[in-house]
Order: sequence, then structure tokens, then C-alpha cells
Amino acid sequence: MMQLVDLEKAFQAKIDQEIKIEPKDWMPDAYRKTNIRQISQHAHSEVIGMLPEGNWISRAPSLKRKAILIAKVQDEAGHGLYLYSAAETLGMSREQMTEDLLSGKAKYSSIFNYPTLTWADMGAIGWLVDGAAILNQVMLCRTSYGPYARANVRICKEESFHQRQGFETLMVLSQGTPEQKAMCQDAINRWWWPALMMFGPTDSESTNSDTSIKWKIKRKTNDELRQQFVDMAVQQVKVLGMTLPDPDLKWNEERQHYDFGEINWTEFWNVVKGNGPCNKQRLDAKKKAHEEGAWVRAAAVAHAQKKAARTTQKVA
Amino acid sequence: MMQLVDLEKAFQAKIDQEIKIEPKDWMPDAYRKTNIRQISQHAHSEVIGMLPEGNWISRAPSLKRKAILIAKVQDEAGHGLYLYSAAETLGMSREQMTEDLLSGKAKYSSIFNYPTLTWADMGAIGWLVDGAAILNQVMLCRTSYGPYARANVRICKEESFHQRQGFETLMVLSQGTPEQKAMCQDAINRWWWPALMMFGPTDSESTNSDTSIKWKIKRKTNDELRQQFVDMAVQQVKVLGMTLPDPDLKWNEERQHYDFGEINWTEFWNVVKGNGPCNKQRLDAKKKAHEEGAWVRAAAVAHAQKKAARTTQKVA
Amino acid sequence: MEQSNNDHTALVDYVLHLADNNLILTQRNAAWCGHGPILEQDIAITNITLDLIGQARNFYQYAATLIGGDATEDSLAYLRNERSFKNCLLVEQPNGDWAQTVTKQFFYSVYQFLLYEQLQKSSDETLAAIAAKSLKEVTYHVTWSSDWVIRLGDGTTESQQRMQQAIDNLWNYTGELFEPAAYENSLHQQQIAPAIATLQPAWLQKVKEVFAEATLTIPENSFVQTGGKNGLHTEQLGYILTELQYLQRTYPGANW
Amino acid sequence: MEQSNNDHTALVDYVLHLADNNLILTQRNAAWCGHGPILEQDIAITNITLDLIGQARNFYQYAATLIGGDATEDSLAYLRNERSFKNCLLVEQPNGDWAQTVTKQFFYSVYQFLLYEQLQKSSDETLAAIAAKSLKEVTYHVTWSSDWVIRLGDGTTESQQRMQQAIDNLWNYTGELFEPAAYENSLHQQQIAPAIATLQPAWLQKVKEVFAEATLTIPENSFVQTGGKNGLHTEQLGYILTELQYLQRTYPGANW
Repeated sequence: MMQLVDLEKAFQAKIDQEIKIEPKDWMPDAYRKTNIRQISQHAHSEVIGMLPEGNWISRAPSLKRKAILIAKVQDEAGHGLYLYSAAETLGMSREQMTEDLLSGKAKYSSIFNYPTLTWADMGAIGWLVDGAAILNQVMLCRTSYGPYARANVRICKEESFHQRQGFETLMVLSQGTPEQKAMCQDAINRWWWPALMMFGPTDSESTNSDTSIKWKIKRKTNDELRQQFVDMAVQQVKVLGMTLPDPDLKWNEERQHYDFGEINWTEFWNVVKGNGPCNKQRLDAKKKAHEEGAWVRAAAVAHAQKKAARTTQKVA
Repeated sequence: MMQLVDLEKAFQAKIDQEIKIEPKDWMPDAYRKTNIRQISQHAHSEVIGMLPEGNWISRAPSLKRKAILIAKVQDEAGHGLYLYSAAETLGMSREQMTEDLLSGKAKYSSIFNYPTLTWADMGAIGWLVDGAAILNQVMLCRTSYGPYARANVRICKEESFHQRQGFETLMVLSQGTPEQKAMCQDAINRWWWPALMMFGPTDSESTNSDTSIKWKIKRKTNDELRQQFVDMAVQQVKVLGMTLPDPDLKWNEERQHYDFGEINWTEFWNVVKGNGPCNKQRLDAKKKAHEEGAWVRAAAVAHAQKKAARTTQKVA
Repeated sequence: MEQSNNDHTALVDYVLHLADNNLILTQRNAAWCGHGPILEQDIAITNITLDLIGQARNFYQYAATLIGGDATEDSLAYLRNERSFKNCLLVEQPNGDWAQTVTKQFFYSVYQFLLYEQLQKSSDETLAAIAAKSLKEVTYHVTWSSDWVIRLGDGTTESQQRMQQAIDNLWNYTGELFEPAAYENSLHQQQIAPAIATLQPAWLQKVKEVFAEATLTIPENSFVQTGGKNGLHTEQLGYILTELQYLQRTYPGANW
Repeated sequence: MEQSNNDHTALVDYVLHLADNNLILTQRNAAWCGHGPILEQDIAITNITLDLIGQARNFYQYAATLIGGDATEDSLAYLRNERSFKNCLLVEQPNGDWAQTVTKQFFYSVYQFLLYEQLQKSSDETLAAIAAKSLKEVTYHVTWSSDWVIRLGDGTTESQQRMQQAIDNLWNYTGELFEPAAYENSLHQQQIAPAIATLQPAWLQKVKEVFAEATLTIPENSFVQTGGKNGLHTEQLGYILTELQYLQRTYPGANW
């Protein structure tokens, strides 16, 4: 039997050679835990992320937009499913993940604790929130844990489609009536900073980054991804003829990147700690659905058992 | 002690002399029962009648109309209270009446089993439904049972105010945009026949009429009241510049009344039997309120008891 | 010429009726999105909803072509009032619990399946094409909803009671599906649509089969509530339209 | 001149803020009409609602005068969008059960009482007059809602739990009442309105007194949710406005 130290060396060697880690492979406990935490958090984000957009399905302003929005929210449910499955390969049960979400033990992306106040928010979420998520997910297509990497490949395809739809939604508003233009700018103003916060604390504050990069769970730091996002958004907002709500945004010739203003980290940590505008509302909605669905799940189990019993009887 | 037959004679003599019967007076069982049935039915009608109008409070098209509508629905709750009190003087408890309403044993005016589909219905209900109710209630101001007569005096004052407001609501619509005019005519079309049905079956079919008139519970027959209503409405609809949905409406020189078409008695009996468009919805709403209010009523009782106990302690 | 005008009006009304049925049920079902009892079923009902709105759009687009002028799928969905909508009362009834939702879907999907089976043979090529294309979708809706009716009916004591309650709440709205409106009669005469009443026996047969397996019973009170097909709705529809139409009403003429 | 323009804008915003608070709470409370737990209390909450809408109309009418032009009480209530409404987040929160409704009313009425007490001394005569006239009404609202908080808090185990849950649901929205928006600061400088933050101790004192009698406790998490006064609302408000404004949006320019 191999010594722990050899197992760890062999594991790191695989990582270094860009060989994916698969469910049955040996892995350090911390690697397993970090992946479970990250994958389940990603799954929860997809599932909670259905709520702010679902909020506008009944009020979508055209049949086409309504169909697109329904499809998008459904895709998010699908992503949640792939991701829960990926986490299950690490020995975490779906029930446990659900419980941890509802109890507040597990986190999800804080962005979904902001309210969707106008139709333009559907565009801004697609453009900025999905846009930020994609940068992360593109990186995660190459994450070292195989099932998670493959889940991200599937997710990325759909997400970039969503992002384009979001941008196009804003595009139409930006060319619309004065009210629509104002709605568009207002949504960008409200979602810009929370989108920047999606990449997490600055590298100097981030606790898990070092090992995550050594194990190739992540390949870029929070700040690298955030900068990439800012550089991209600055170009795109020009196409919309709108502005980003940051007076400090400026091209830095030396860095060859855009400088941007200070993020309100107090707000960030408040939302993480549960004090965002919608934390309670989001979890309450999920708790309600879970509680009101209990009898349905119980009935499904009871019926399956009855059916199985009948089949056994017939066979016997 | 007086013989039963003498009591009955004395009772009828009072009635004939237009002396009101009061709660402590002797009265025939059938008189008591008829009054309980009629008063509680009237009370239930006020309370259920809150629902179709309450349906438009959140959507009332101006602040003034909203305030008027809220006040009106509240008045109906008040009428319900007077009437329940009047019925209680006859030995019927409020709890029993509520139970009978919710179980479907007690009836209420069938008119409230029709839906309110547009804002114009608020006008049509005021004009036609309250209009029909008033004719009945004006008569009932002189009913032989004192408490019920006095309750009707109070009710009539408020109801005629409501009727004027309803008519004025339609008046504004009738002078409005083409859509508003259409909405106005449509509401009249839908409420006209159900309003005529409010007076109950034709005299030849009516079971309780004879004794009711002998005991001066009623002073006019269903058909007399209905004719009075038709004659009135035909004049008023002209002011609105609208029409009543009855091709058979015609002045009858000989009778000095308007002839009108045949009422759809099949529909009438269907609605009475519980198959109107909203019977289930109305009772379900009341059951839900009652069930969801159970803990509130229990808490109010518990608190009152605690408070009483504390007072007793202090005194002792 | 007048006959032909009447025929045309009847066709428009009929197509709107088909479209409205689907749109209103879309509006109802979509409320589950993110709130379902099981994530997989959240996805399933949303899938069905996507099929429904897709079909609705096909019908509205066709209606817009028939009407001509400025009519679009959106003007028809967003700018008609509560008295113009021609959907059956069934589809506007509240979602209630999961039992009521699957029961409503089951009643509607079985009806829709039988209707589209006939409609794919319609002499109106557009309707025939939409029906043919949608039939596969509806076949799945029938399977899915039947499975749930059986699962809940033959599940726990509570689920059985909830199912029976749901059926009792909705049953009186099923008869309307098979009571032809004037435009349905007209379309039948034009050989565009089936005689809708003739589909009732097959519908009842299917319902009875599924109910038998689900240990559920058909209510005794079979009084038929009607009106929706002719624009006379329950108080439910008004609220559905306030949400559905709010943005179009608030920003008239804007593109989205 | 610019200063005076700013002052004027602040006054308009402030009056709209006062009006919106009342209108949105009217919209919430009125949903109980016909659905209350006890007929007498159905009447009581509707009475309060009538007072609220009456005050709202006074404020909107005053705002319309200040704005001039085509502005009316109805254009201000019915034709502004979700980002223009200036009500506190508290009043737009769902009714929930009777416990949550009376708790919301209690928090709001105590605040309103303290505010109107000061406002009746305002240098703005119209505001002073409205406040003075409304104070008697609000005094009753405080009594009624305090009584219910005590009755339910010190009632049964269930009612006590429900009350505590209601308080937990609403508490974080109470701080906003006393965090001045820019227009409130401006109005204070103009000596038209009180420094709203200075009213908080008295409010807290009253709440504590009533809670003590009711055996209820103030939640530990006292994070303050804000935004409503500046038009940044919860997702609740949009739905309230769809219903409130539907007819005016659907039939623009019509008289009712």
C-alpha cells in the first residue's frame, strides 16, 4: 500500500500533467472538500439564480421575450442538475446539499440577493451577470476535477447564448423610447458593481486561492478575472451607447488595462453575511417550495414502492 | 296562562294594528323561524356581497373611486353586523349563522354568484343590484319585526347613497371613450337579468309569500317589487343613453307598466342550487378566511381570559 | 360575400381561441418556474410551458396574418381586454397545489391531443401544419401528466385526498372544452375543425382509464360551467392579464 | 434661484414620499376587505385603510398643486413607475397573516404618529394642516394596532410564535423610517419637516413598551434595509403597481 505522501505526490503529478482527476481516483481530503464546496455553491447559484429572473416571466413584454426568458431560467435548472450530479460523484448527497442551502450553511452567488426591479434587469443580468459567470466558467472548463470540468463545458455553451440574448435585450432598449433608454442605463448602474463583486474578494483577501491554483481547481485569480471582465465590458457598453457607473474608469497605458474604482467591500460582506436586499426572500422562497413539495416527494416514493411491490408479486 | 290560540290572536292583532313585534314578545314559531331565515340570509348577502366588489378595490381606476369603493364594501360589512345582531335577538347565535353559511345550509342572494369582470360592473352593481335591493329594503323598513325594521332603516340610508354612486360611475363611463361606453353597456347586459332574479320566483311559484304578507314580514309580492324595479330602470337607462338587454320590454298602456321578457328560471334555480359561476369561489373564500382566522379568534379569547384573570387577582 | 366574411371572422376567433388557451396556461404554469416540488419536475413543467407558448405563438402569428393590418402576435396577446380573450375557463383556474396543476394539465393535454389529432387533417393547411408539428409535444404532455395523476392518486393518503380535491375543484370546467362555440360550429361546417363534441367520449374514456389506475373518481356534480370561449370568464382572468400586459400597456408602442 | 429650485424639488419629493407610503399601505391593507378573521376587525382595518387613502389623497393633491401643469392626484398615483415611488420598504411588504399585518400597521402608525405630531408645527401650512387633521386618525391606528400586538403576543402559544415571526420578517425594514433621504434633510433645513432620525428614540420606546406587555422581543439582527425612499424597492412593489395602475395604463387619458 502506498504511503500518504506518495499518494499526494502522484496526485500532484497528475495535476501537473493536466490529467483530470476522476471520482474513483485518490485525492486529498482538502481537494475533495474544496471541490464539493465550490461545485455545490455553483449548483445552488444556478438554482437560486432562477428566482430573480423568474420574477419577470409573467410580465415579459413580448411573447418572444417571454419564451426566451422561460427557456433561460429552465437552462439554469438544468445546470443546477449537472452540477449536483458532479458534486454527488464526490460523495455528497443531493439531500444534504439541499439541506445545507436551506439552512444557510451553504452559500450561493451573492449577486442573486439583489432584486430585479425592471424589465431591463433581464438584459443587465444576461450581459453583466452571465458575462461575469462565463469568464469563471470558461476557466473552469479546464478545472482539474473531471466531472466538474465537463459540466462547465456544457454550461458554457448555453451561458454564452444567454449572454448574447441579454446584450441584445439591452440593445433594443438602448435604441428605444426615452423611458426605455433610462431603464437600460438604470439597470446597468444597479448591476455593475454587484457584477464586479461576483469575482470574490481581492487576491490579497482571498483565503483559498493558493491551493486552488496549485491544484488547478482555478487557473486565474479573482482579480485577474475581474480585470478581464472590466476590459471587456468597457468595450461593449460603448456599443450600447450607455455608460458604466464608475468615474474612475480609465485606460491605463502602462498596465494595458482599464483602471477602475474601489469596490464597496462593506456592501459585499454584508450581502455575503445574509444582509443583502433579498437574501431572506430568496431562501424563504426555496424553503416554501421545499416544504410545500414534501407531500409530493413522499407520494412519489410511496407510489414507486407500491409499483415495485406489485411487479415483484407478478414475477413471483 | 293564555291559551296558544289566544296568544296567536293577540299576536295577529298587534300585527294588524301595525305594532312592531319585539324580541321579548310572544311570537309563533313559524314567525320566528321565517324571520331568522330571512334576516340571516340578508346578513349573509351583505357579507358575501363584499367579495365581488372587493375584487376591484386594488384595480379601481382613480383614488376617489378607490376610496368610495372601499367605503362601500365596508358599509356592507356594517350592514352584516346590524343584521346578525337583529337575528341574534331571535335566539340564533352568530356562530351558528356563520356555520350555516359556510356549510351551505344557509343561503344568500344569488346575485353575488356572478363574477365582476370589468370596472363597469362596480357601476352596474350599484345601480341595478343595490337598486333592486333597496326596493326590498324600503319595504322591509316597515316589516313587523322591530329589530329587523330598524336595521333596514339604517341600511336604506346608506344603500341609496351607494346606488347613486353606482349610477354616477356608469354615467361617467357612458360619456367616456368608445371602450368605456362598450364596457358600460356590457355590464348592464350582464347584470340586468340576474338583477331581475333578485326578487325571487314569480308569485305563483313562491312558497312563503302568503304567511309573510299576513304577518307583514313582507308587504309586497316578488312580482310587484320586480315590476316596480323594471319601471324605474327603464327610465333611468335612458339617462345613461344605454339599453336594457330585453327585446320584449314595452310600455303596456293597459297595465300602466312595462312588459318585459321571460326570465331564465332554469338559470335562476341552477344558481340557487349552487351551480352559479362563482358559488364555489365565494364560499371557498369565506371558508379560507374563517379557517385562517381561527388562531386569531383563539388568541383573542385567550388574551381576554388572561386579562380577566389578572384583574381578578388584583382585585382579590 | 357576407358568408365569406363570417367565415373569416369565425376562423380568426377560432385561431385566437386556440392561442389564448395556450397562453393563459403558459402564464399559470410558468409560476412554478423556480418553485417546483422537485428540481427535475420544475424542469418538466417548464418544458411543457415552453411547448405551450411556442404553439401559442404559431397560432397568434397565423391570426395576425388573417387579420392583417397592424396586427402582430404581440398586439393580439397584449392589447386585447378581458372580454375578448377566448380561452376556456379551465386554463385560467389557479395553480393551487401540485395536484391541481397536474390535474389541470392532464385534462387539457388529453383534450388537446384529441383535438390536434383531428386538426392535423384540417383543410386549413396552416392549422394542419401547426397541429401536426405540435402533436408529438402534446403526446408527451399527456404521458407526463397521466403519470403524475397516477403517482399522486395511488401515492399516499394525503396525495390521494389532494388529487380528489383538485378534481372536484376543476371538474365543472372540463365540460366547456366540448361545448362548441358558434365559431367552432362554423369551422366544422367549413371542414376546418372537428365537431368538438364528438371528441368527448374518447376524452372521457382516457380520463376514466387513468383515474381507475390512480384510484380516483369522477365527481357526481357534473354541472358544466361555460363562457370562456365567448369571452365570459371567471374573476381569475383579469388578474392574469394585469401582469401579462402591464409593460405593453405602460409603454404603448415601444419595441422590446 | 437654483437653491430655490432644489428646495421646490425636495418639497415635491417629500410630499410624494408621504403620499406613496399611505397609498401602498392602502393597497396592502385593502386586500383584507372581505377576508378578515373577524367581521368587526374586517371593518376596523378597512376603516384604517380609508383614513390612509384619505391622507394619501391630501398629499397627492398638494403635490399636484406644487408641480402644476397637468399633474393630478391620479396622474401621480397611477402614472409613475416603480423607480419613482418613494414609499418606505416597510409598507410594501406582504400582508402575510394577521400577525404580520397588525405588526406592519403598528410599526408604521407609531412612526406616523410621531411624524405628524411634529409636522403639524411645520412652516408649510398645507402640510401642517394635513398632519393636524390626520393626527386623530393616526392616534386611533396606534391604539388599535398596539392592542392587537398585545393581544396576539400575549395570547396563545401559536399567536405568540406568529407575532415573533412577523416581527422577525419586518424588523429590518423599520430602520429606514428614520434614515433621512436627501429631500428629508433639505426639508428639515427649510424647517418644514422634523429631523426624522430624532424621532427614532421615541418610536423605539413605544415599541419596547408594547412588546414588553406583549411578551415579544426585538430581533438581534438589526441590519437596516433601505432604498425605498429613493425609489429602490423590493420586488414586491412592481406587482402592487401592476394591479394599482392597470386600468389607467390600459385606457390612457380616460376619465373615471
